[in-house]
Amino acid sequence: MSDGRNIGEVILNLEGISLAFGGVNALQDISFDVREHEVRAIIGPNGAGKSSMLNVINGVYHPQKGVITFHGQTRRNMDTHAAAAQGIGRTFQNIALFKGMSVLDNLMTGRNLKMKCNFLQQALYWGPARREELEHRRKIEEVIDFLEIEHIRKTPVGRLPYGLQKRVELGRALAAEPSMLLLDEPMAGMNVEEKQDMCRFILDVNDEFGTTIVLIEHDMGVVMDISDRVVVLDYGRKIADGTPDEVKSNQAVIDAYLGVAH
Amino acid sequence: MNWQFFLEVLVGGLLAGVMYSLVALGFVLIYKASGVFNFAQGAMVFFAALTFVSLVERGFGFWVAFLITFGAMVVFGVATERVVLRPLVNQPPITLFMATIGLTFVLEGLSQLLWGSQPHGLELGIEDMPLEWLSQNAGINVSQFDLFAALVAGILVSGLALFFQKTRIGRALRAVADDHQAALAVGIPLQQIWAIVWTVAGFVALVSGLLWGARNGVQFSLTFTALKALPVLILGGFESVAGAIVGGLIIGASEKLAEIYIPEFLNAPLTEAMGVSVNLAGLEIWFPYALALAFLLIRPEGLFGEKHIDRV
Amino acid sequence: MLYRDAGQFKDTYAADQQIFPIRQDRIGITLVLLFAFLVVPVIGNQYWLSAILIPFLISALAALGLNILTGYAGQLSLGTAAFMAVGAFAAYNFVLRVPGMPILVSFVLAGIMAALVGIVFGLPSLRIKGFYLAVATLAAQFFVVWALTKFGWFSNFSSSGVISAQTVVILGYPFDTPVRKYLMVLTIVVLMALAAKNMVRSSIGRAWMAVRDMDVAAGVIGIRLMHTKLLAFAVSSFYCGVAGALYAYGYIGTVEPEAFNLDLSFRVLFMIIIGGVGSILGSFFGAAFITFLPILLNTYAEPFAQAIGLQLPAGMVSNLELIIFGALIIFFLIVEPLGLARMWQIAKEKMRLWPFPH
Amino acid sequence: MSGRSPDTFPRLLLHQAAVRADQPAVREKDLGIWQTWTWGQVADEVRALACGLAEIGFKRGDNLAIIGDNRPRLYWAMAAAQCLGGVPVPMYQDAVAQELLFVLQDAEIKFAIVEDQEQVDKLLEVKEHCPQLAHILYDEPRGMRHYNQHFLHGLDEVQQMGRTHMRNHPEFLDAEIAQGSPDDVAIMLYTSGTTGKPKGVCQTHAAFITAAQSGVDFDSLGPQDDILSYLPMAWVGDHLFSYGQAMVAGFTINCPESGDTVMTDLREIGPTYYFAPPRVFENLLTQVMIRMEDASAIKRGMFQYFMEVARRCGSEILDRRADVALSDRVLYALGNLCVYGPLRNVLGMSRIRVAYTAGAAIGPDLFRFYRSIGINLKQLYGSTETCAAVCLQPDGEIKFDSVGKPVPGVEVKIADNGEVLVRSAAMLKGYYKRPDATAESIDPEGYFRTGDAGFFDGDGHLKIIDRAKDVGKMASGAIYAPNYIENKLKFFSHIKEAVAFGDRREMVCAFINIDMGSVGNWAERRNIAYSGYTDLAQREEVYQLICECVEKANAELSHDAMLCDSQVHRFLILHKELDPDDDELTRTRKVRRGFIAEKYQVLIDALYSGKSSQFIETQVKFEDGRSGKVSADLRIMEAKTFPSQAAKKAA
Repeated sequence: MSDGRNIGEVILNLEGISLAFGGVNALQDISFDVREHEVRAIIGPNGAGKSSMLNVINGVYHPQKGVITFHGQTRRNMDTHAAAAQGIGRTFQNIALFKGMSVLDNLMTGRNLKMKCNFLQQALYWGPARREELEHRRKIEEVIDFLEIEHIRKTPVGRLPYGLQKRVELGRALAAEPSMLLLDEPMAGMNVEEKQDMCRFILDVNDEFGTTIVLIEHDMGVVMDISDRVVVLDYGRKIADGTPDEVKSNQAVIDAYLGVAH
Repeated sequence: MNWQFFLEVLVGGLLAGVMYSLVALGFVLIYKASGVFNFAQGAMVFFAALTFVSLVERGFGFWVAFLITFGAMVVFGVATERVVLRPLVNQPPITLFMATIGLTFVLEGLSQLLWGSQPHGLELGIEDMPLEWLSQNAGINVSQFDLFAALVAGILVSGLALFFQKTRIGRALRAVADDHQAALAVGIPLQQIWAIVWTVAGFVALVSGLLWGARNGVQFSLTFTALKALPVLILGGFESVAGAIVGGLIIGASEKLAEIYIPEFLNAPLTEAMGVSVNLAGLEIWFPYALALAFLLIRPEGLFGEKHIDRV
Repeated sequence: MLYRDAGQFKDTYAADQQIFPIRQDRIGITLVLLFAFLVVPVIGNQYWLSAILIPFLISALAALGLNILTGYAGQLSLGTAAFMAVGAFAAYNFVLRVPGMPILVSFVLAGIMAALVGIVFGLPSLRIKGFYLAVATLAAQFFVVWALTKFGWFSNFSSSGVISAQTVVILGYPFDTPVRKYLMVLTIVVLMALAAKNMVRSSIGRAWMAVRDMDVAAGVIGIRLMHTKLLAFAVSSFYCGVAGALYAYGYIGTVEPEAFNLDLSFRVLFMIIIGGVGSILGSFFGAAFITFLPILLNTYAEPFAQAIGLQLPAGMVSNLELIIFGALIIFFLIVEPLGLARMWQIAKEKMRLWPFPH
Repeated sequence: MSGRSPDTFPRLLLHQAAVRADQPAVREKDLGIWQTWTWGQVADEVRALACGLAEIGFKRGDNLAIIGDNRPRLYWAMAAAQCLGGVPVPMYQDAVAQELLFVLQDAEIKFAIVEDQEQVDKLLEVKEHCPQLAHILYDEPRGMRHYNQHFLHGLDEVQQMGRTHMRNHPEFLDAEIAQGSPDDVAIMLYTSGTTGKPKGVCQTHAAFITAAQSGVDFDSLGPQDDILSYLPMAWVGDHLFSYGQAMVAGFTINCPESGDTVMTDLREIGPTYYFAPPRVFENLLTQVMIRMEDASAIKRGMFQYFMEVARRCGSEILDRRADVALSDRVLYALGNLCVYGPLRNVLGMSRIRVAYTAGAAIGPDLFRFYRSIGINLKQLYGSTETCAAVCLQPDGEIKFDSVGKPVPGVEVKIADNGEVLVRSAAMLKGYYKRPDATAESIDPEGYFRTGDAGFFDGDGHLKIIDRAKDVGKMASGAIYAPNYIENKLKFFSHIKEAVAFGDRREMVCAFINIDMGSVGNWAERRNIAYSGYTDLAQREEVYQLICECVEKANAELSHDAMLCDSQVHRFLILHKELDPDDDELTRTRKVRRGFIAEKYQVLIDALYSGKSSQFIETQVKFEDGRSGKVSADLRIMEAKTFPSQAAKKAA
């Protein structure tokens, strides 16, 4: 899959991450890294701690142990705002769109970090604030064009079918022009056609913008197709890490996951 | 400092706290079973007390009036479930909360429309007099009435605890609090459970109404008992019966102590420091809130509340 | 039906993002404003101006403030009246104590004072949500009214605790008649409504709504939750504070702290529930509704009862009013949780699609 | 060039750019708003593109393939090719690679300008069979990052080269344009070819400008007009309206955002001038009716009442006839307020001054509907060979069953066999590399054989009944015009396509395709569950529904003395929708009767042998190129026929 793309240096390194909720261990001593421009998949059975992993990466959860190095900066915790400011985008397993807003406003919200005017300028809506709104609207339109959601631009997101909501959520993350994108089951609950579309979008994002992708996905076919390297988690532990082929032939993985009829 | 007076204030506060707990209990019951923060609890207290006292004044006997009022509370509970809760099922909790504010207004208007808005006295046969035995032996004045009210509240709480532990409906109610699906599995329709729990809360309101009414007179200000109970809830957590009781005691005691001692100790130095006359009297109106808030900032889920983790 | 929009295409983003993208709406709002500024002062009598329109506008401004906090940022508040009280007393004290203080500046400062108080009481919102927060705002309500009553300094040691607003003079021109007060209030309210609309259609407004709709996702996008929530408290309280100042200077004249009681907070809350949570226009609808309903009841309930041979007992109307308000709240929450503004929007949509149903 | 009126398209463009440099020429809904180019900007873009093309070797006489949706730059590419004396050859954008191949080879295409990656992929697929294809240019760079073939260029890049070229050779392009002659071929449009392979129709600048000018004069079109350009660029209709007439009259063409958003975009733009084939109007009407069925009873009642009023007097009022009762005028005004006006608004037709339909017969009810709600819909008659300009209906002289009077300057006569013959300045120069076909279609007197059968009525209006070659005879000797019958059937909203058989037979039988939208909705309202087209089509209830339609058509046919024998005796509903991808329809959705007859021979046999059902299995091609099989046991139903009413009247 990587022809034409240059997979670069390690940009995110996780070292010995452990996370517990009230005595329940969600993640235990997990280490792995993500290289620039690659598509990195995290797989594992339900409850393996995959979502928790993403939540640690962008600072929703704070691990009790371990260190995170992102773009050369080492820290114990990320904080969500800092993670976003450093270019980490994110979609959620259960769609987390802003239900009260239109598609356009959802995407514009995704660009909030890039908007610099203060609320007084915005209250006047004169000069800089207006210019800024129009400028960013243009950028957002490019995302809309990219994801082919022109026809629903002004629809409230709550009225959209599931598959489109997922696409809008991806758009919201893209609006911030992230350098790394965390996708939590982007294709869950989709039909074949929607999955194909979503796959194409993810690969296009990776390809056209050079965005590094970390994704959680249950559809093994998809994972094996599009990812460069795969981490396998089981009950909060890492049991394998490598290329799709290596992972596929790993006995621990077969026992824990692949062997189980799905 | 006069220790006997301090003890008097403390015990008085604790006993008043029991009365707060009683009102808070009404909130907790409904919150536990239906996730609704029932702002109308105070109005229910007022409605129950006013109905009862008006019936008694029209010549009904105590128990007859009690039963009729209870009947009215049942009707109210069932009607609320039908008209308000059922159409709003699956709405965000804050919507339901606002609906109960609406309910408060309806109930207040209705009570006064039916029975008029004059204050009434209510006599339960227990005098608000110091217990002689205690004043004579320990020199502490503790109101008989407060003791009686505390006793009633204690019996009610124990009764409810038994009800929750031992009866099928009680167990179902607890199940509902945890998980609506689970409750369905018990085989009791959710709507029925809500109606029951509102009825029980109505009963609690009736008892609180009688006790508060007998103490302060049956008048519109009874609705404010709900406002007194809110800090109790914050402190104790919305979901915990034990929290309501402990919270009530803490709020009751600290409120009374603050009411007496803060102005006493702070008025003079503050007046001196600021150069203008400072009088902190009447701070009991907000002091419990401040206390509860301060506590909340340390423990957002309350004394006995459960910690929630946002799953994303 | 008359709402025809074919051919109104947009060839710039500026045209697409204007407040009223449809030409008919632009004409409509222009007519309404012309009527309010030019016709009403001519045809309105003192009763209409002083007893109905001015309080309506002030309520609308307060509702606007609460709507920013509750409707847009999703933080329920029961302390609106307290912030209005801060505004009223702050404006009074600024004019009283700072020589040569221009009245409009004192309104702004009053708003800022209210905003500061708002920020203080908004601090708990960082840790607590929902009902807990609502209860916290109740604390603001009780504390502020208590403090204004207990500390004589705020009311310049007036024995009754009542303050009397000074005469409003702007650039040497006294605003002392109902018409002039009306025009002052109207101008301020219109400008502030415009500013509010501008905020909610900009990034700060979207940040508020994001926090309201899904705060975890908002954080992950890079929205600073603390900053956003506190700003909502500040801006909301600013609006309420100015509304309070106008209450004193444009409406009642003499004010006591008790005027800003919990009941007023509830009334403002009702305005936004009935008018429309999360809608600027809705704040006006709600204020109009809550202002006019009691007047209608008081005007017509008595004659109506007499006409059908009933003698209304004393207090009947006010109790009726309570019941109607309460029932309406429940009705709206069930039938149209987004209030009159949403109904208006649906009606407009229907007009655009007429004769089709959808 | 000054002094004489512009006589080639490049000169027309320069003229418009000089006269109205700052007025909008083209709009395209892109990135959420209507991006606008003025005539001045368009001329500049065209120059850059032309010079860029010259730079990569495009020369006088070369043919330039243009494939894609209606995009401004593709229109500009036409003008750019014409500037250099080349010939643009627009092709249908939904054609599969193999279909494109024929034209690419036939027209000896060296240069192609296409819309996007999808079209590039199609060309790459057949490129090895087109050795002469030297350069492919694409408008939309998305997805093209990894295409590194040297013969692929982005249009931006080419325009950039063109701008450099312009700086270095400022005189070059004007000289090229000056070399152009009105008698040069301006455009080559391939006919869809109901039979046989497509033929390239060569039209000169003079011919097309004449055709465009007469249309513009006829309806007084001017720079203030707006048109929505959404029909395939390869169709003569779009070329005349969106390119020819826009260049002549200087009005604005508006390109929709995408195929899905045409309706929304139509409403936003609200064109003043509109052109659509009947099926578009038909689909719109079907949608109107379906959407109205969901309305409340009061609204439906109101709608029906006022539509009745409109049917009674609407088109008469539109024609400014004096004989309309005052009461009807008042009712119509009321209806205009409550129904017609809003309806025009939601259809995006509020501002329409003139709308045309052509390309196939339009049902009288359909036609009447639009006219009666105040839309000045008219018919025109023409073909690719005649620049779509033979007959037009003048305002105020609208007849539902005629196509109007000959355009000034066009001579029309009827041959002995009933065929319509046309002679005018707006006529093809010839078929590309097909002197034989050219000779065959133009008679020695210079009349073009249209291939349509028709006649003039008493008022001098032309009435078309069918394709001349399709007109046959029944066994009884009566005239048999299958298209006429099929159109009658298709005028029912439930029937999407019909194929009639009856030539040299004793009775007429038909295949029917139901309209999924209309019948599906009908079924839903009756709680009839169905799994798809095949299932729904074979429902007893649906057969009953269609049978009623057929019988109504029969009743109407029985009134016409000439066509009374053409009543449909037996019919069946096909198990699959007829599809251009299966070669059953042409790209313009005309039925290929011969092909269908061959493919479904067993069904025809069953119809004529009196069977009540027949099993059939058919290969189908899906959209993604895979193929599969559809099979069904088809019912055959008898429809009631009626004795000749004309004969009765006579008796």
